[in-house]
Amino acid sequence: MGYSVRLPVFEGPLDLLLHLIEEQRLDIYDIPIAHITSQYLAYLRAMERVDVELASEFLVMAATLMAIKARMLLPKPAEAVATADEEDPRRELVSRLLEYKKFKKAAAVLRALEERQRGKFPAQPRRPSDLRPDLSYLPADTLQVLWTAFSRLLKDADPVPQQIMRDLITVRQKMALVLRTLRRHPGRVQLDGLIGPAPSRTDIVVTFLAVLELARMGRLRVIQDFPFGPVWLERVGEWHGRSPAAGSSRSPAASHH
Amino acid sequence: MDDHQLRAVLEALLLATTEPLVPAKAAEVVGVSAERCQRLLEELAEEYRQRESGWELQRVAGGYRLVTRPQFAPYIERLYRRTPAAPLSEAALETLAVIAYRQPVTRAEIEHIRGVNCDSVLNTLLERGLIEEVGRKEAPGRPILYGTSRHFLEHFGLDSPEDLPPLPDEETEGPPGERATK
Amino acid sequence: MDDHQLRAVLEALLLATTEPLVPAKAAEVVGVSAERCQRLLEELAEEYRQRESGWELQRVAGGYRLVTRPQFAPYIERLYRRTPAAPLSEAALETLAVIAYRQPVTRAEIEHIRGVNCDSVLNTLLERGLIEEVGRKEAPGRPILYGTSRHFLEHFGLDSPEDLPPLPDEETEGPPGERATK
Repeated sequence: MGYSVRLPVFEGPLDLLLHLIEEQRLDIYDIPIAHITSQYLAYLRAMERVDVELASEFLVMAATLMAIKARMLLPKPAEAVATADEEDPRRELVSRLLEYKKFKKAAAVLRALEERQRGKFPAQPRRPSDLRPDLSYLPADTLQVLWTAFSRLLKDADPVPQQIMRDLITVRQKMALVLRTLRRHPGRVQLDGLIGPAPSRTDIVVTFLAVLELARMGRLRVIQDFPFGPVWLERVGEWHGRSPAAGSSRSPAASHH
Repeated sequence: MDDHQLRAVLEALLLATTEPLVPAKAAEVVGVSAERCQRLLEELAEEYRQRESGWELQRVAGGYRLVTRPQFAPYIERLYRRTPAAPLSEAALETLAVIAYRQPVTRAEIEHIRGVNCDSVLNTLLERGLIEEVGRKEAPGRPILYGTSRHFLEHFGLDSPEDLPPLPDEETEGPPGERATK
Repeated sequence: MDDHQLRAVLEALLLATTEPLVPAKAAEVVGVSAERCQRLLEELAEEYRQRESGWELQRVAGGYRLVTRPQFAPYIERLYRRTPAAPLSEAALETLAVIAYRQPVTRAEIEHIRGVNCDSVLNTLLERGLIEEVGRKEAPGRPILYGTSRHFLEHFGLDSPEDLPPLPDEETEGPPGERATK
């Protein structure tokens, strides 16, 4: 087999074996084990040559294949002949391959469902502007409770290394930067995008505070479409190139138009 | 409140929320029966279909959600420079498939089927909210059991886990020795 | 593209954003004239009025925006406020405390402090809008960083997380064994 330039990537040893079997139209119920083993090893060697780090599972499977091959070559001891039929050394491997194949097909089904869904953009929620989530279920003394809970925790925990750093960039400077970024990008900007490629803890905090402040001032909206989803920022007020002239800048977001 | 008004209220609720609107929840908010809400939502879905709107009312995760019709995605992407969420990786899809069809399932069981370590892919799926811990298995070490989440249904546009197509070829596969032909 | 189709495209564009849709921009994306877009948007506005929908097309600052009709705001408000009345569990409070004082913080760091898995508790806090994702940590796996939400701060009249009351004896804390009392 000529695995020359482009090596396909496999999810694991089962994926690779399935590929070899299907590519050569082998019978999965009667795998020519010596043949498949040498193909499998050839692939591993090829991967090694291009310096791909293989997961250890690939090597474990290589050992398994060689063990099965050895067992199939062994002359059967006389007393085992009678039961030979029910103990095919390939049996377990085959059932694992069949099981895996089923889920591979199921994954393709999911892929198709996902693809269909990706073209459907959900409605962006329009909340009445004065709406806040109901936090009334928090007891009034929650701050006190938080404080107590945390100090109790600290007693049992290893101290967490705390870094205290001087601000390199102030919240106010960061606010200006955030506004500039939002002006340059129509629509939404992902929060992650505002934080540099290798942010310090301080940078993240400053960005966060800047965004909080801007949101409080009504200059941007913070949006999360679903729990754990990305956090988006959306400009409020000045838009479409119009300058953020005093007074007019906030009105489009408010619902009292 | 007559049907005409209730229909308008439901439309307002649909437009105002990102979560799929569950008929029972809408009913509670408005003070009418869940059955009536459900019926009117179905009527709305039909109306949007008939009218060939830019949107459709999708039934998903036990509720209803307004979504743009897929054929208009290119315009939305172009105007808002919005890209649909990145598709999941093959590893993530395989793992999700195992969880979806075998839930509740432990990490060891998933790894046995996939034949590779699934630690990091499970973390990714948890972080994206596609799966969740649903309990512990009564077995040595009490390993965590995983299942798909409500967000999983939303991501794939399914109303409930039962809507997944049946696992392919489940019934035709048999152990090697028991098959007569290939 | 006929008027019927163009109208559907405009609806899809309106649904997918809360920003006003400017006819000239829509026209550019679709490849038709701005006047035609403008005319069809006006027709849509009229249609929603006639039909007494839950929404209306609002003309605002040179564009058109789909908004819920004002008389339905109380229902929307009730939908959002329909939060579970159950008070937060001890586990949730502990987790919230860790996040409040250590933000931004990853799940692993929270779990290190609390000594237990925090997955479902984090979900609860996210769902209730008390915490949110605030970024990603530059570490293997780029884990999510959590912080308290704006609403959390507003509820307590705090300007920023720094305004939280200082922790007791923060500097005197040492590893467990070194403390005389609990």
